[in-house]
Amino acid sequence: MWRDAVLVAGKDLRIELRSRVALWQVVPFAVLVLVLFGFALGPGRAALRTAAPGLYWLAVLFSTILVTQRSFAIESGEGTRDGLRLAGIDPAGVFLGKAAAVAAQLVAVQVVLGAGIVILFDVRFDAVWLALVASVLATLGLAAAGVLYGALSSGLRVRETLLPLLVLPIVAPVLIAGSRAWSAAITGAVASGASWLKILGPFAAVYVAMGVVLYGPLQETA
Amino acid sequence: MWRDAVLVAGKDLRIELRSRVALWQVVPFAVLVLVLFGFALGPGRAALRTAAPGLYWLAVLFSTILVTQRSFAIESGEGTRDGLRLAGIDPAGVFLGKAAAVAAQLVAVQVVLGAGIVILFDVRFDAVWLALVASVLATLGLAAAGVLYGALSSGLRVRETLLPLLVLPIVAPVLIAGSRAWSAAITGAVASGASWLKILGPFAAVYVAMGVVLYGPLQETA
Amino acid sequence: MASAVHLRSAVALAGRFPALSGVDLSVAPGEVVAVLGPNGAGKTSLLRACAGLLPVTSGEAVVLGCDLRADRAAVRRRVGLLGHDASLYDELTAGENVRFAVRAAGMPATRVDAALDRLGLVGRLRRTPAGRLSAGQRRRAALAVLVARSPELWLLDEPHAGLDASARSLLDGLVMEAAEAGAAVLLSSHEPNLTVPLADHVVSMAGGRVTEVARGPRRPVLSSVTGEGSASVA
Amino acid sequence: MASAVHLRSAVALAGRFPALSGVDLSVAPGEVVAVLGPNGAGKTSLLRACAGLLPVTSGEAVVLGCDLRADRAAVRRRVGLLGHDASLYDELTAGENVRFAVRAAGMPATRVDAALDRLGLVGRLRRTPAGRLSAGQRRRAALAVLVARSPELWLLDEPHAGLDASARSLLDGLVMEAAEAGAAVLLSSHEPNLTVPLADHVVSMAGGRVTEVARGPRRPVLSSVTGEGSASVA
Amino acid sequence: MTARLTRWTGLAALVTTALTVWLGLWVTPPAKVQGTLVRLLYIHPPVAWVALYCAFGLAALSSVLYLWRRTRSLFWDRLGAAAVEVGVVFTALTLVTGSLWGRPTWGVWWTWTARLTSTALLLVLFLGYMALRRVPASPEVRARRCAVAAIVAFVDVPIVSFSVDWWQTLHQRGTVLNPGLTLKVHGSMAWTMGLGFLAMTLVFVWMVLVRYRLEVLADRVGDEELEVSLSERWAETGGVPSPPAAVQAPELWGGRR
Ligand code: HEM
Ligand SMILES: Nc1ncnc2c1ncn2[C@@H]1O[C@H](COP(=O)(O)OP(=O)(O)OP(=O)(O)O)[C@@H](O)[C@H]1O
Ligand SMILES: Nc1ncnc2c1ncn2[C@@H]1O[C@H](COP(=O)(O)OP(=O)(O)OP(=O)(O)O)[C@@H](O)[C@H]1O
Ligand SMILES: [Mg+2]
Ligand SMILES: [Mg+2]
Repeated sequence: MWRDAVLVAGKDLRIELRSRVALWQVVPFAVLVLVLFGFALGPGRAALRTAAPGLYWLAVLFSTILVTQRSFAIESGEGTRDGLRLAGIDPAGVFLGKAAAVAAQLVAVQVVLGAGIVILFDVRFDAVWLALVASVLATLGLAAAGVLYGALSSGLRVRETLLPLLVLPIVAPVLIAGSRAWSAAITGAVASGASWLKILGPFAAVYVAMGVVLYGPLQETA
Repeated sequence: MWRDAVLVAGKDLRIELRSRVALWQVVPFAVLVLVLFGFALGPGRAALRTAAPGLYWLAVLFSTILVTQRSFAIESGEGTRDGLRLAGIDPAGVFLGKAAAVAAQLVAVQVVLGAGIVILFDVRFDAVWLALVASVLATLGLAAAGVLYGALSSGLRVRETLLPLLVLPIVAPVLIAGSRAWSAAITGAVASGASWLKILGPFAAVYVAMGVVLYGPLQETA
Repeated sequence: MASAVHLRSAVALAGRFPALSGVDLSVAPGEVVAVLGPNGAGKTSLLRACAGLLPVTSGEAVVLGCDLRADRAAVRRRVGLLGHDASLYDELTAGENVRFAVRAAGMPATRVDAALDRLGLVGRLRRTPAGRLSAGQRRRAALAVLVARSPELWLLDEPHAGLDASARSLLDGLVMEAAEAGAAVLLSSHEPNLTVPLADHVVSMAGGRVTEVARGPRRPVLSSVTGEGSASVA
Repeated sequence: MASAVHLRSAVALAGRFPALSGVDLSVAPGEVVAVLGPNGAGKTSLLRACAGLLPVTSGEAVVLGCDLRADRAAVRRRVGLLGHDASLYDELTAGENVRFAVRAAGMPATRVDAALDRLGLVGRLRRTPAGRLSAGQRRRAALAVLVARSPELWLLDEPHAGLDASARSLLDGLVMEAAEAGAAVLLSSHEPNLTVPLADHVVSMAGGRVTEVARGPRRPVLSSVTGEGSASVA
Repeated sequence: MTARLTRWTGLAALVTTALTVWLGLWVTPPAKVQGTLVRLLYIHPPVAWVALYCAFGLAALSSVLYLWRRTRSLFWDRLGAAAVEVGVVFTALTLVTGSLWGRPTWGVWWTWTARLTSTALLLVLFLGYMALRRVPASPEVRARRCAVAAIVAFVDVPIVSFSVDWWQTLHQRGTVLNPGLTLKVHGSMAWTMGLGFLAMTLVFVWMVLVRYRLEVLADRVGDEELEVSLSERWAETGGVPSPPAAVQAPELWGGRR
């Protein structure tokens, strides 16, 4: 399983390195979303600053969708999907590999986005470690949930539209817990912030576990 | 040109009727985005109510991306794209037809979204006609800009990620003018609201005109 | 009469690769030309260039009287291309696909049914979305589009591939008819025994250039040869 | 020895359509079976069902000792399928595609280069992303994947289509070798004159069923026939 | 058999619902604080309860049973689909009754509190399930896809339940299902509420039965179509002797109906 996961993640990341989609398209997109939020909410610095964590995580959510879509666009042809199924790779390995590749790209996105809110919204962290831990847990959860649903809609011609519909509500808890944890990290309310990690942690654990178990039957169908 | 436009719009809408993507996927997605915004911004009724127009238009923007992606997913295969170019259809006709189909779907999305913000954000309009005029103009502009950029990214394997990146910044003026016009429609500040229509109108006109002129060269490249 | 296709030292780029590296070729209206050559020779690129889909960057390239380097769009509506992958909308049925193409070309919709019948797309096959057809059925549908549009230049990329014996002899008939009606036909193939009997000229390509032009069997002699060819396939 | 493929009244659905409507077929290890039949007969569906990609909903279906109706996943890693469209990652080069498949199967990467050389994918072709290869080059790359994995059951869907003469004789050699090494080969085709000489049995399909089984020329006699076949193609 | 069961459940649902309405509207007293509005108490919590636990619980359970190889059968798929559809209706009703209740008590139709939002998300999640179900595919493929979607979506249910505890909010906290399982509502109100739960559960069971039967009928139509297309397919062979007997009664439409 682990060997397969490494193999799949390697392939996905190599394709990413070659096409540079995450770097040149998803990262700018995420920043753009942040800026648009700024526009939509109008001026008012203070309001923006309090909204910043929520907006950050919304931008991360939308980026997750793009990264996941891209991850499955790689196998969009019927041929490639068949190929992956015939390759003799453990489905759990495919899941873990794809999720790892997505997570790696999300980390890159978040580094830029984090810098973005610090610069654009004038945000300053009181407890950086809290924000970091929250991000790591959230990234795992987002990647796992995204890939799980990506597989669900991968074979379909309607995947562009179906995937956001399926993924967004599922990752809403990440949005909430993530933004609250970041708010806490900004204000320094470490105790209350840490309690949100108790949602992010189990969320990630549940979806990774579900992916490992359910990816097999899913690949079957695609 | 018009005959071709009708033909292309008919084809796109027929495929939509057959797959019901807009109805079953984009409309719920739009509502979902609205709910997520509410969630991300936390309680605080008054703040939400003032933010409502901005959130509405953000949701419309994201839906535009989905509808446009879907519109070009129809011609995603290399064969179909060649086919459309070889069909002898006036490029301007292709543009107008695709834009009309996108606009029709956006109208459906907006009807539901409008009901959504009235119920969820407790919004009440003082000058409904203003909101309606703003919507019509904005829809035209969004559809035109979306289709124009959709064509740009249609041939590429990275269209899932490239399209949002290209379209979102371009339609930012719609976001701003639309939200300000709706804010005015809510508070009843008709005069200031009408001035925003002076942005939406030319925006739509410019992009429709650009589409008619530029679609030919664009199709060339794809 | 002017030639339907006239290329002189034509260079065409696929991406940044010179898929055609100086092609000389002339096809007169009413002529059938078979293009042979190993994988990667540039056959597909040649046909796509003639269809105005691949930019010709140097040399002369005139197709149906239009200069490809000046205005590719004008050529496109007048040629018909059967590519490696059929250009069909997967969600629409074969009938709807053909109807769309016919109406796009501004032709009367009456041609649709005849074309579908001709290609044997009847009954269930006419009602099934093209995405669910078998490989050969898809190629038949793509051919039906060509038949219905009856272009002035037919560009057929390995047209026999995927077709069964009956469809092959049907195809041969279509090519002959088109040529007799004055259309030019350019077809690529890896099966000389199927295509050479159809051809007025046989062109060999390699490395993006035409290496050899031979005279094919003349068409009057053909009908018997075609019969024999399709019989050996059945 | 147990048969590699054993189907009894097997019904398989593609979507909701009974693409296979009761197939009886047995292929022993070391045997080459050619499947012929008109467009829509169910050849592709038969191969995909044997690969465990299409659900068999009734009848018996045992492939390589695994019951397809119970566990399709177990079969998949042991068969190799060359489908109508090559299963390649467009962004990766032919070499990287083959390497991925080989490592996924848990085999040593040393097989990669040999397979690519064998299929004539050398020089520039090895460094070009698969999405930019010509149709025939893509099929060669897909074949290289099979060669490198050397599965126990080869499922070749119209393998000759798109290949040039040299690749065709290469393919014939590969099929013979695989059979001699004990693998079973099931190949569909519209070109009896190319495939029948390879086959131990020739199966005709129509309407999703096997309508006729004939004995093909025995392999010992073959080598000369193959030579002749490829000569006539060149 | 199922027809009779359906009829009787329908009847029982009708009677209990009528009884709840009667008790709720005329017999029980208006409450001190909320006045007459309290009568929504007999509808809203039961509806919410049915949506969350009965409907989506059943959907998740049957999805697990479908995916588990030993119990795999299209029965579970149909049951799950029926449960989801009814659950979506009940979730929508929860939102509607909640909003109706919220307008007078909180002064607004909607607040962005955790329970309300997560309930809304739940609705969208299962709308996504229904969108997925509409995507054309063979029954097995669709069943598998939808089963996974239902299980994944079910994760939101505990979030809805615990949302009031995790995010202290406006919404009522465990009135009935509080951790100590002590009733905080008294007398006739408690009885009426209990009856409301029973009534809604019966309505739920009845609707699921009806939906299930519709699914079966649709599948039967599908099977008949399949048999037709199978014989059409045989006809394609043109004059080949009729198919072997074993094929004429394939197990798919014999065994799993
Ligand atoms: C749109 C608005 C509302 C929504 C979406 C909503 C949703 C829900 C849900 C999902 C439950 C079931 C919780 C569970 O069983 O775990 C519930 C229970 C309940 N709701 Fe609401 N509700 C809304 C408005 C209201 C209002 C305005 C009130 C009263 C002021 C109210 C009072 C209750 C009560 C008393 C319960 C039972 C509590 C329990 O058993 O835990 N709800 N609601
Ligand atoms: N998803 C589907 N839905 C409905 N019908 C389908 C589907 N897939 C295949 N079919 C039908 O099944 C039949 C068999 O298809 P198959 O691809 O197996 O044929 P084939 O023998 O490979 O034909 P060809 O020689 O054209 O490749 C065809 O009539 C096709 O229309
Ligand atoms: N986008 C591209 N980028 C780089 N090289 C390309 C591109 N498209 C085609 N080529 C190269 O151009 C050459 C000619 O391709 P073409 O498809 O015309 O060959 P062909 O004669 O049709 O071959 P086949 O018989 O395999 O179909 C091939 O070597 C191919 O690798
Ligand atoms: Mg080619
Ligand atoms: Mg086939």
